[in-house]
Amino acid sequence: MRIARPPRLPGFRSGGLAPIVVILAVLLVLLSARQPDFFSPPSLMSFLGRSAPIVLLAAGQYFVIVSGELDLSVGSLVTAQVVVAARLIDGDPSAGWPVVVLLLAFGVAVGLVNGLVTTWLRVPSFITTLGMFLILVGAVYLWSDGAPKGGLSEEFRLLGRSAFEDVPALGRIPYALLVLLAAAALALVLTRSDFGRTLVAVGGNPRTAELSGVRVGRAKTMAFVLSGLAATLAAVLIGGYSGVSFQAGAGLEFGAITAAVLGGVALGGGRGSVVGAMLGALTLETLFTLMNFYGVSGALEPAVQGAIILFAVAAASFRVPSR
Amino acid sequence: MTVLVVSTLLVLAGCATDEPTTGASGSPSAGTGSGKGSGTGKQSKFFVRADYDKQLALLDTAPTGPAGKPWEQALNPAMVKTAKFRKPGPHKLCFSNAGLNNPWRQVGFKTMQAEVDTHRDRISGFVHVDAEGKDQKQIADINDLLGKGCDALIVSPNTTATLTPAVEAACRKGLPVIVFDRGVDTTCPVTFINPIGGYGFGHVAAEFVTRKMKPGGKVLALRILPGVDVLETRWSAAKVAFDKAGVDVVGVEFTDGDPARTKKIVNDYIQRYGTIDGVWMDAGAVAGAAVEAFEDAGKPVPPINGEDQLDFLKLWKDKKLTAIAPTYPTYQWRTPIIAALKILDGEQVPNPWKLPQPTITQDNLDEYVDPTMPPLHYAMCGCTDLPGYPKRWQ
Amino acid sequence: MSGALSPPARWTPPGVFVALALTLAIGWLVVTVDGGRLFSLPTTVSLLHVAAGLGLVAVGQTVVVVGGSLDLSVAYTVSLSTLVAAEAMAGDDGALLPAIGLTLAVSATIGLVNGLLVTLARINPFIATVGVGLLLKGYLDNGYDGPTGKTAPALVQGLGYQRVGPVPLAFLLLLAVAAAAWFVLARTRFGHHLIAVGGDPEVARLSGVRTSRVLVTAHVLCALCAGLAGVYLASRLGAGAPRVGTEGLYDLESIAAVVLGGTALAGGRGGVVGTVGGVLLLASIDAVFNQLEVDVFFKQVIRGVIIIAAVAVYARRAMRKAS
Amino acid sequence: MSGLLPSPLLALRGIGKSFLGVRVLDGVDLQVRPGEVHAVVGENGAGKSTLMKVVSGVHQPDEGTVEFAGAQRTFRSPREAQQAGIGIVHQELTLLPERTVAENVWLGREPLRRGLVDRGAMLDRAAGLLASIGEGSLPPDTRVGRLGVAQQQVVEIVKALALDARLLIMDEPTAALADHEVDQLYTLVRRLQEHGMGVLYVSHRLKEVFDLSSRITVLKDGRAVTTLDTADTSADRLVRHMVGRELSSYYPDRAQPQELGPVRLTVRGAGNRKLRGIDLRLRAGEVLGVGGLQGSGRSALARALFGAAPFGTGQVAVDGAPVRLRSPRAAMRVGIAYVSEDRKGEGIVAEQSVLDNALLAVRAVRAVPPVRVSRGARTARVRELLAAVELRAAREDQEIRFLSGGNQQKVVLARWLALAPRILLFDEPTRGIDVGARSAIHDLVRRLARDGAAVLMVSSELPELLGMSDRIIVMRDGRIAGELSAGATEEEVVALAVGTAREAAG
Repeated sequence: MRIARPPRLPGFRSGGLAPIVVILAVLLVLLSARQPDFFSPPSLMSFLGRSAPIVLLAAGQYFVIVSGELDLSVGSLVTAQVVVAARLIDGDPSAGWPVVVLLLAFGVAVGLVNGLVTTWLRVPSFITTLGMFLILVGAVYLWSDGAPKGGLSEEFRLLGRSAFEDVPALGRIPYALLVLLAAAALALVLTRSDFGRTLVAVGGNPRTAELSGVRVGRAKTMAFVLSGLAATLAAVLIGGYSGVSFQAGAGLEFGAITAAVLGGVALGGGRGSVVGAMLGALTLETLFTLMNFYGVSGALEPAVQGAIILFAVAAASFRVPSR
Repeated sequence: MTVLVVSTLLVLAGCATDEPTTGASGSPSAGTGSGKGSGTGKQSKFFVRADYDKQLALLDTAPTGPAGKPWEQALNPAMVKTAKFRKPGPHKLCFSNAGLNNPWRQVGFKTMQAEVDTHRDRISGFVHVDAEGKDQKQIADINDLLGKGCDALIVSPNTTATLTPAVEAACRKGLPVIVFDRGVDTTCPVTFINPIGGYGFGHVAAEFVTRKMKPGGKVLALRILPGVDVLETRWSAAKVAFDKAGVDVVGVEFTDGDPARTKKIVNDYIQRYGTIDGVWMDAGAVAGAAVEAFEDAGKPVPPINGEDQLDFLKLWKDKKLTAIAPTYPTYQWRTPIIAALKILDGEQVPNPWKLPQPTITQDNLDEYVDPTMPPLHYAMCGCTDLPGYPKRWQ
Repeated sequence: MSGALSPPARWTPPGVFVALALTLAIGWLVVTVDGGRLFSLPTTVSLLHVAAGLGLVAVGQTVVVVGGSLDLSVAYTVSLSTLVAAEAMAGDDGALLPAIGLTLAVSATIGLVNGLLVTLARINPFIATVGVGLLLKGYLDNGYDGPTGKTAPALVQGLGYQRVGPVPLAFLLLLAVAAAAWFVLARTRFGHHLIAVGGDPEVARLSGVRTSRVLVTAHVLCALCAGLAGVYLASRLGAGAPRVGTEGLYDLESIAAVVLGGTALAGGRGGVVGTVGGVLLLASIDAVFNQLEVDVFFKQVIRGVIIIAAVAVYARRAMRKAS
Repeated sequence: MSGLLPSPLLALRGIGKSFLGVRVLDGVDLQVRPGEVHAVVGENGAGKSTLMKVVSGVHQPDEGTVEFAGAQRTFRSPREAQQAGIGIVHQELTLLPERTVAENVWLGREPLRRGLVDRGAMLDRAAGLLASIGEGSLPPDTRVGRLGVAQQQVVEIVKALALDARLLIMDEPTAALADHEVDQLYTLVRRLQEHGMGVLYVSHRLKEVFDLSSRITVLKDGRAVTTLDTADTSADRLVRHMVGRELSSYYPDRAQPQELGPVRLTVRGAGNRKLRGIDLRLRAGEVLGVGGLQGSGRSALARALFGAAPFGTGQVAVDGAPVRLRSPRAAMRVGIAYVSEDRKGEGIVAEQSVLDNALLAVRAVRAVPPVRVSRGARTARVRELLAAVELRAAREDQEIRFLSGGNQQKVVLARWLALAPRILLFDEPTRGIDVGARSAIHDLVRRLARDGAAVLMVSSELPELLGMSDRIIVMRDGRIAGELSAGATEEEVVALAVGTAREAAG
């Protein structure tokens, strides 16, 4: 699809954090109004912990989007990873780490295929990753004829489910949160690195990048690989948090993309920040909790979500004529 | 994307059903009291009081038929003549399936195939077409099957109302049509096979939670998806029960069958209300996740219901939960084959063929827990005596 | 048709028809060896019915995609349309036409909203239409427990089951709509302007094209097609079904059909002729796999591969044309 | 005498326009009479393009009035301006490659018959218009994507003519045209003039301005400084009005023979799809000019040497060592840098900061993950370079698209200098750059040569080519048609370019 990226008012420059911070702040205020103890360390910690996967995915999605592409396959990848893990581990405590390594490899592989098909065969990433989505979902169902087999060991699930207990002041720190912080730090370093900056250039103007010696295809492929890695981490956390299920990754690609766009990352590439993407994800999770606390009828939740997304994105894309 | 997901869930939810929602058994009525204050919201327009009463009555009815073989038993059978369908074997049976992409239907279909294998001498061919949970595809499928020279047609409709015309068309072809799981709004099939149904399921669970929970406690109702007839009836029955008992239902949330989402919801409700005293579910898919949510929050697991999936049963046994598992037995997938052969022999068959719908309770829990079977296997498959057990189901 | 003057038609779609021919030929062979009959009357009828439903949506989708936009809300529009139609008819032939009118009016409104969000609010089409989809989902989830209403018997007998030889009325409707769409793209100012907007909105604007108006119209047309598909499905199902659209995956499948037909996702190139081919291709795959009773998950994998492969071929061709 | 003149076709009075508080136009008055070619000149950023966009309805003025054909008008869209009879030939091409010539020409106003697009009429009338400007050979049903830049420019002009406009705006119409094509444009413009059409002619090429226009309005910092009758003014006066500087000492001194170093680059019998039998030697310290018509292969040569469109045959050696220039990276590795003629499309990343743009190449050659955080030292170096090229930018984190063409070019230059290249390839280094920045760029190029770099500079502007080069090769049909020494004349270059001269054998 076409993505126009005209100049915006300074504060609302796409990639600027102003809009998303405002929205998040508003939601948090509403939240505290209804549920003051939401901000008590333990509850806040567990909230952040359980939000880790989608935040990770948003970060991964940032790299793909800023390079001018789109990754619709992450959700199915998460599902596949969880199901595969369950079958390979099948309750065997010792299998944990080897399997994690295997999953990482698988994540990299999927990212690699997405990237190479998109860059070498010149297939629009929307199609590439849509196809990958169908393939992964179909394959994982096929492989496990319709119902996940085996199960995840408690050891494997620790990462997503448990926490450092009795931490002074904070009470408990979920391992998931630590994983997230580590990944976020890494992502931040990446975006400031040569690779990160050139990736933005690739999204902004591939021709210029290429003629300046950037390996455009390689950079984009790397972005997909990062997205695949993020998906793998997310899968490990989600599998840990809530066990094996075909629904594990359901709709996450959509969540991640929305989060990134909410966070000011411009579809089409060249603009946006990884922090914005992650804040966007946090905003979506906050919204979800908010609706639970306010007892919004489950059936209406999609509508509320849709309305907020439309409003937020419209507000953020307010623009002035360019000369 | 979300859309794909929802559709998958549909079939996942399609794991059970009940009487036709309209037509044959009387048109929808407004149902019972609006349930003010009980937080259960307005009654579904799919609630049919007559069916509800019938199903509750059936719960206590003694089945007729061979003991220990519930899939051949029937509740208050009314036999119908089938002489006109008598035919020399071997026969070609055709099956239009609503879908396969959820554990319940997977287990069920494997059971059906095993049943077919036990009759290899009499069944020359068994054609199976999967509608992938798409109404319009199943309509096309049925029409398609009519060109394949089937001796009998078995249909597991994806949706009651919308599949009716196609089934009627099939009946007009003159071959015996057997409908199971969901029904259709027509009496033309030779027989309609299914267990007691959703009202029974929902009622048993709600009644149990209400009874075991501390008086005046708070109940959280977890549902898979809105708008699926199956699950609507389960909920509407539970609603009646809760309203009657004046239970305080603090929330009715949809989990999309996603364990993570489930845990988040339960988590937020525990935080919001300090404690939840009972959990009602319209399907077992995410029962395990719900239980975990309480553990992770360091709260005792309140009375809860699941389904006969082994992961839940194991959890129940290990954690010594106060729990119950109403079932919507997968052994009903055996019956259509048996019925088809009876019909083609001209034997009488019950119509409707109401199968018993056992409930797993603390007392008989141990009979069903089998550590060797996969977590999402359904214990009530009645498949232990079939060829290839347990391999085929693992 | 493809001999005509207009680029949407002149620009060679038939690649997909070659694929279609091959699929049918190989399919026929395999099925025959397997002891079945691919072209038996019922099978053919079923195939054409499947094609009709998807086709109506896909033709509409083509119009927006050619314009450089896309519509991911069609699936919900379809569901809503079946309900509006069936409820308005309430089994009464007298209410037939008014009901259809109402249905089209409702779907047109949805298209209008999509269009305005994309043009006035400048929201990226992906986000905008997904957002609108969520709004509709909320309405459907909240308002409908299941199938409601009753389609007018006349419509059921007519559009739903009537056929001319092996060809269902519905498929003829599809051909008519497709022809109309082709004509609009090739022979009307709107068509020319739409292709221009898809090719390069700025160029179109500088050339005096009212880009917003054009894009909004395109979205309305797309929604109208979805509404028509809804009417057809209502006639097929005899009632309104709140999930038929999402069950049918009409959003993704329609886009798949469009790109299989060789329309560029970026816009400005392609046409409905190819799309119809794409639809028939998807339907034929369905039919063949049905006959062979192949596992649907396997089919999904195959589909994923085919979609990617097809687009890769088009990409290669486009590159050759460029150099 | 003004009393004798016909009433103005277009009259702008006190036009003002601001963007984000930046004053771009300030009280501009301007009049165009029927049948008059009125030139508008000024440095980049002087407001020329904005003024044209106001007239053609793309922008609306904040203040002031537009009077057209005797009536006061406010054009809310290009469409309205077109309907009023104002056509515009845009600086950058506004054509759809996927569509045919005819479809492009009539876009937005397709001829109708019974409410439907009349394809027959479209083709015929397009063919007619093409013929009327001597381009009858161009079939109106070809996809524009298949045409060369020059032909596309022609289509662009026909597109404007198709309006039967009474006022035609030409914004840098010759930017992509070779000299003989420019002549064709002249005849075209004069024909329009005879038909009483008014022409607003914006150009950097003063020669054209003097050849064509009857009056010249000079814009400076958004103001109309003066309007002169072309007859009684001179290039020097004009330039003084524009930049307040004499035209003299326009080009830096050439290299003295003793300044020339060893041979840096040798090409033998090289060729590819666009080039054949290329032989050349490029010495350290010299500026080798490359002339020729559009499409003669002059740009292709630069791109081949940079590995962007590599040679298929022949040998290339750098400092005597054979090299294979398969990709830009390969070229960069042996110290070759390339400044593209298409700055917007291939030179800058519009939405990244000045600093990011300047760092792009340095990062690229080392930017292959595993991650390396950008070195402070490296950044410092690039900052020095930005200063060295006399970049005028508010802040280094400012998005480059807000800079003038000249400053953008300086950033691109700094990007390459950061790699300390020994061979620099410039393709139209000063295209679309105002006079002031232009000489700065020229000085830079020469300075680089002095510091021992070997420079190859493609230019379609004869004065620049002759003024800058120590040696000139002229391309024709993908070959080197001949070589000329520093003292060559414009005539010699043109003769080689169009092939009237005998092949200069050496």
